[in-house]
Amino acid sequence: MSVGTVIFLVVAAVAILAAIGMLLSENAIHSALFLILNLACVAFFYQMLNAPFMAMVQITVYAGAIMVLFLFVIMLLGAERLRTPHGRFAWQVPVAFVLAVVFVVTVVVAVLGGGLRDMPPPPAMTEVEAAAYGGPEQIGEALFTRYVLPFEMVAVLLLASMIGAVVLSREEGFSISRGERLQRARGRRDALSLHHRRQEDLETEDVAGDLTPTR
Amino acid sequence: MEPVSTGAYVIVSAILFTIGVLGVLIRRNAILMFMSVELMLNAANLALVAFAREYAQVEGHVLTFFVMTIAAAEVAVGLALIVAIFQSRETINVDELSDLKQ
Amino acid sequence: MDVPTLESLNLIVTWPAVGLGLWACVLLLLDLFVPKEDKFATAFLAEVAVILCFALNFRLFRLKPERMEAFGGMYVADGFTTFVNMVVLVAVFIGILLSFEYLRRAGIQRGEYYPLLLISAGGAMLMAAGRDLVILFVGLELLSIPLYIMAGLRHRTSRASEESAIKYFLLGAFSSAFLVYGVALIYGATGSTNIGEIAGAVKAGVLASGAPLDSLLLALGAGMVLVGLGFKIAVAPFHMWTPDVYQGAPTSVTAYMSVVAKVGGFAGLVRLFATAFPAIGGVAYWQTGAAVLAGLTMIVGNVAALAQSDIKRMLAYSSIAHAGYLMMGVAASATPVVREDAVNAALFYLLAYAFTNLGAFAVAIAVERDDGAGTRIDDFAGLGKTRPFLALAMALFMFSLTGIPPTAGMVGKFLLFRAAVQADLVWLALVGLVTSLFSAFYYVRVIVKMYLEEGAAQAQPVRSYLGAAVALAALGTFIFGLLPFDPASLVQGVMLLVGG
Amino acid sequence: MEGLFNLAPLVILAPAVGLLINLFIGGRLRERSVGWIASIAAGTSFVFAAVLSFGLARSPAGGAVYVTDWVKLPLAGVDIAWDLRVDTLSVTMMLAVAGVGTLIHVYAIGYMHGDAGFRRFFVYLNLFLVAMLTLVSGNNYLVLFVGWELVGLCSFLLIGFWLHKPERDPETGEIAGYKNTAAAKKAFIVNRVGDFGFLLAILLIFWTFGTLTYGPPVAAHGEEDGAHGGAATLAAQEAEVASEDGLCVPHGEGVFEMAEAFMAAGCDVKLGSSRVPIGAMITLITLLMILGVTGKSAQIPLFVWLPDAMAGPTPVSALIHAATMVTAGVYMVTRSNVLYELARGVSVLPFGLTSPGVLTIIGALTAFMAGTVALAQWDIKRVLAFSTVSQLGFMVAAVGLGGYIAGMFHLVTHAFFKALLFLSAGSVIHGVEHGHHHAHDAPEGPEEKTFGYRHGVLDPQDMRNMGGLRQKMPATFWVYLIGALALAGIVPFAGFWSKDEILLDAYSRGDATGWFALILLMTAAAFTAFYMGRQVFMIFFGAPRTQAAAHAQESPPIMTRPLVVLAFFSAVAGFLNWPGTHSFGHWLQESVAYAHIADFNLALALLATLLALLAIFFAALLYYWRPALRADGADRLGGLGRLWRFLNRKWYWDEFYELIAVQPFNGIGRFLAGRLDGDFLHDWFHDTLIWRSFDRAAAFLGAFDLKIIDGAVNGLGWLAAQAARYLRRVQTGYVRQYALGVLVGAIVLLFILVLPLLIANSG
Repeated sequence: MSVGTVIFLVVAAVAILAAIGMLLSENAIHSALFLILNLACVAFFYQMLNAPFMAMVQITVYAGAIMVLFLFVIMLLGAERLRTPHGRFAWQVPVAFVLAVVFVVTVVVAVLGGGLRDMPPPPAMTEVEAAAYGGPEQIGEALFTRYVLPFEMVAVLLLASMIGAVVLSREEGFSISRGERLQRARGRRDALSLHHRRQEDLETEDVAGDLTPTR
Repeated sequence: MEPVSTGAYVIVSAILFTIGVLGVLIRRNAILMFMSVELMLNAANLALVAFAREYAQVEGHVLTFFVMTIAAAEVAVGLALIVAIFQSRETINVDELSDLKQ
Repeated sequence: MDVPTLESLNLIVTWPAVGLGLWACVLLLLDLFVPKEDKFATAFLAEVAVILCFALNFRLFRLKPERMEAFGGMYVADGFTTFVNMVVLVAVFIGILLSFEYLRRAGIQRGEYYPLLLISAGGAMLMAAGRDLVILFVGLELLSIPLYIMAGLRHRTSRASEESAIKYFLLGAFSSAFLVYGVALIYGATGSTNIGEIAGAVKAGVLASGAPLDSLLLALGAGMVLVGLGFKIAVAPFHMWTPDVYQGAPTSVTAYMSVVAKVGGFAGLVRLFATAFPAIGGVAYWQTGAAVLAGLTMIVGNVAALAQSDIKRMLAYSSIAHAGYLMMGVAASATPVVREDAVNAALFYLLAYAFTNLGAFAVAIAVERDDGAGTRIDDFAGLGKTRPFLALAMALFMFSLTGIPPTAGMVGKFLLFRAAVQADLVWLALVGLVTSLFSAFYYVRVIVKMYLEEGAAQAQPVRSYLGAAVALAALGTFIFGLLPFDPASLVQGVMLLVGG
Repeated sequence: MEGLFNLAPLVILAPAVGLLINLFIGGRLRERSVGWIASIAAGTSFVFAAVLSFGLARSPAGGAVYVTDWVKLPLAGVDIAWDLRVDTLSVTMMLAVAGVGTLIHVYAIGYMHGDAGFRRFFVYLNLFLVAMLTLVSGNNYLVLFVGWELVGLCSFLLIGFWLHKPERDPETGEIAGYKNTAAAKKAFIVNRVGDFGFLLAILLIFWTFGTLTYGPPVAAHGEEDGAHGGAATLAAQEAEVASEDGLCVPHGEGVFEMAEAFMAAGCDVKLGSSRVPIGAMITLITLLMILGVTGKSAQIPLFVWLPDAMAGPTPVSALIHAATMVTAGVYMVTRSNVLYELARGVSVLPFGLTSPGVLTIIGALTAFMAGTVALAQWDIKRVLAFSTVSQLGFMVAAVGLGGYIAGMFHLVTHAFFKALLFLSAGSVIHGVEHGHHHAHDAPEGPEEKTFGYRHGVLDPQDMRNMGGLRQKMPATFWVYLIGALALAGIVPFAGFWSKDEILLDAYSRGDATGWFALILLMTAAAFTAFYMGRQVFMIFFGAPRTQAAAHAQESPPIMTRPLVVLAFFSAVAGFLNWPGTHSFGHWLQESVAYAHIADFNLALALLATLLALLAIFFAALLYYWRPALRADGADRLGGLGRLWRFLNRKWYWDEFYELIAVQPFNGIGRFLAGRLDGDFLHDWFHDTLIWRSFDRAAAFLGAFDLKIIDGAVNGLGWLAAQAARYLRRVQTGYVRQYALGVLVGAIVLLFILVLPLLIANSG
């Protein structure tokens, strides 16, 4: 077993354990931290895969920006309040586990059953190739030539999500007062509740009862 | 240092993806469900970069880049939604968000 | 690597989609100058952009282009693209018409609404035009994220709206993760994200690098992508979000997304499956999967719709059922000789569905009360008396959804069933026929309510915009069902799309 | 003269124009103008049809008139145009539809006078004419189907026309508007079942022949010419109609000529992955068509909607549910006579049956069953409704026996006299209602024994409330008498000639099916004479049994004049096909390839007439010479005891139904109620689908094997309830479970996609 393989196995183990930690951790903050660990491991993989630029982006964008946002929201809402009591379908957990095992087995079998099993590891690159491969120049060039259309689309998408974040958290712009809104919200909630509906039906039935002949 | 085969990376990514799926299925907390989705995307990225190396192309990297960006956009919208829900209901337990059903 | 010049970008053919997105950005700025109380100007400017894009697209459509490419082959403008663009633009036009009125009544006039609408429409159009998996994915997100936002637009006043938004969002993100993973696997199997190159690799059985094609990995990827796209077009068993989200979201948004999300998802599906994974002798391997999904969807949608008492939920299940009919077309397109007919049939069906469904939702908006109540089917009782024209239009839409002549829905169904039979999917066509017989029960129930039962359906005073939306939809439903025409020339073949 | 044929579109256009005028500006016109516009539109249509018939007299072969392209898929070889067929068959139907239609329009001006929905009514009527004329004039099955669906829609709208009627039904006490609504729904749903079969048949036709156009009839002059389009030429074509592996190759223009050629070649049709011999395929197609016929033409088992359809206004009953729409099935079979005659030679069904044989049996059974039920009804329109079902059975049996001329002939004469009877019945009802109001104005006299007063409303349709109307309404009496004699089959009125031809066809068929049909039809014919005699005596003879009858008044001339015209035709239409000349038969032979002319059989005619006269004699014995009713209101036939009750209670349908359907269903309902949320039971399933359809179905008349159709309708409701219950469990509203659904779907999908490849790779 080469050194590379050993390092790979160790990092993979850490990544998977971190993911499991995220999955099982009771505390939302711990989960987020586990996820950050996992993201770091993947960034390490990127480095091993000759993708230094992606590794850097992974750390800065994912771990640095996205996860910070997550942590921020968790703290804003109060981590301790995010603990959720064990809910109604306990049965879903074992079922989900079984299905997940089936799923991963299917995927792995398909991956192994195909050509990948026999494929030799990719050839090591020359010094020059390796230096250029996966660097910012190469990726930047691709982004601004071949991929200029999706690049622009993503720009618009970011704009849209920004608007969305604003729309969803801003109060102004409504043409009715807050009191009225609350009232409506309450009314709608009532309309949704089954109890209310059943009562409505009973009432309409009474009306119908008046129409039916008395024999 | 001899490179590790692509298949190995793909298997790791499949495992991470499945753990993400499992997270969506068993966590009740909306934020954690969402984080699990991030894990799934991350797993897909790993597979992409691994394949990119196999073909010695940067397409995989570019695709990864886009996935990350879009993940960021989703996070902005998703967290705003979660905060909005929390403000009105004092909970983000998805099991309690079930007014709408048959 | 060559730096692209303006000529090589060939921008003009992309304008219907790209222009819409850009105009959305400009509109966002212009909206700052529109007073909060009345967002008419914003809606109007959005409509103008839609009309301009439609005119441009129509011109491209009439030109019957020989697959014009733009952005270095990322964007293809062929018959398929221009037709899908047309459907989307029609849907957006009617969608804005009915939104304006609805938003005002519901007290959620937001200037941001219209740019978001345009952006998501642009996403749907790009999904049809994209010849790269990147475009497919980014287009899908461009389509979806504005929809998540719009579904939650009523979150301040309606618990249902916020609930539907978070459900849509979480499940949407979940399923698009499947899509991304599928894209990764396809890339891994073929060494390319370009649909043309993928198709080449699939046909030749070897990659550009000379390595053999890993067909297992490809099938796995295709399956995952099908999950992601199937979610968007609400195919069973990925459909379960649909009724909840449709019911909870503001009705104008429901109307819009029931059409455009479906069009976009379907366009992506066809672009990818019919082009990138062609059959190599015999029938493409994914036919069984698609056919099973189609059959299941038709059964689930139609049977569940029988049980609904809320018009929005009923239309949600109905839209699931229609996704099943569309999937039938997709499944049939796996048989090489039927491919064009099947895709044409499905495209025509989309057009018919767009008109009909938007119309039905427009009538639902007219009946809905300001506080969001009034969406039960019982609330339609007596509409035939109080609002004869609305009721007449609704009856037309219901007939079209059932597939009764002379409506566009009937022609569409005929074409789809025919394609399925041609593709030797007789059992699937039979399932479709039987389930559409079922569907008569719940569609006719609405008509019976409107015409044959006493009740004081209180349609809100219908403003001209909403009336125009209903009229336009009814006109489309009627014209494409009655007037003699040649669907093959209307939907000008996907032949142009062969080979990517 | 073929230039005249180009007028064909105008036949349809005329009522369409009337419809549009009334739709758009009718609101501003006076009531009478609206009525006349509609009537003139219908009349114009008739005039054009008449012109077409003159054209046909010169060039009897007829032809197709191209109107416009319709569904066209060049690559797939689909090219279905909107063509009209002008030949003797379609023009016969046009004349009957437009002719009777015009008279009924005029009549309705008087009948619907003052109704709030006057304009709506005439718009619907014109729409119906458009639809029915489309149905009969189409040159391919798709146009036929469009018309088929549209007439169904019109029927639905018109049955439920009086949906706001507040009066209560005297027997059940339910509000009439609800009943009308339920009847409309029932008609629509039952017809959907039939239409489904027909649609399948059309798809199969397209699949087999690659076209839906009828094409010219093959055997231009029937069997006796021995032509069959020339068996020799067909044999020569054999090589080109079948490919070397024995599969049929669509090659020609029309369905019928291809069917002949394929049968001659004996080739196979590919259906899915299996091969079906062409004979079996044609049998299958014709059987599916029969399903359509049973729905539209009200045959067992789908006839249940028609008696309830009488909830519509009387002119509608006359036009749609007696004279025209319900005969669409007979027309369709006659149009497809080539297919049926080909299927006659194929025996793939059990017991040596063929699909025309099945049709015959269905028709004969329906004729018999409905005839017996009509014996014991008191509602004037209900008697006629069952009579219509019975007569439709005659026609269906006739076409099943190969007697296309007889079937069409009976269709035409029946259109006249049944329209006449319905309209006259409307006039009687109108008169009695009038008398009722009149009697109320001067309330004197003792407490009278009436029927249907239970809820304070007189039932003007109950024949027990009538009697002695001969003096009060002389014009109505005379025309009614003519109609009744025609229906009863008394020489020389129209019904005699046409019914006799049907019996003759059954007689000359000579096989088991023929004998079976002959016996049942003969009996049914005797019953017909009896119940018509009973009706006439109960309504018009004897003394008035209520104040309403005593004060009844003759209807206005605008109503009686059309009746006189119809009475004239009911009297003389039989001479169209006078045994010596058979002009109607020769006329139809031009377009119906397998039509053959049967010779008059004096013995049979005498026997039938004798039976009819005997039946009328018995009717007179029971209802004229002795008081029609005993003091306690019991019918004279009540002496039959249990059998009478059996018939009156519609073959014990209610009880039977209670036993086999309602009780088990209630059990299921209780079970569901115990399990399900309240809102579900208050929801549509319980209230509308299950309860209402059961309730209404309980009121459904005279049927003995309704369980099939009601079983289907209610089974669907039950299925939906089960499905909803299951879905409710799945559709919980919990995001995580939806995600679980996605995962399950993904796994299944991956299995479907990956497993075959995996197996292939390892193998």
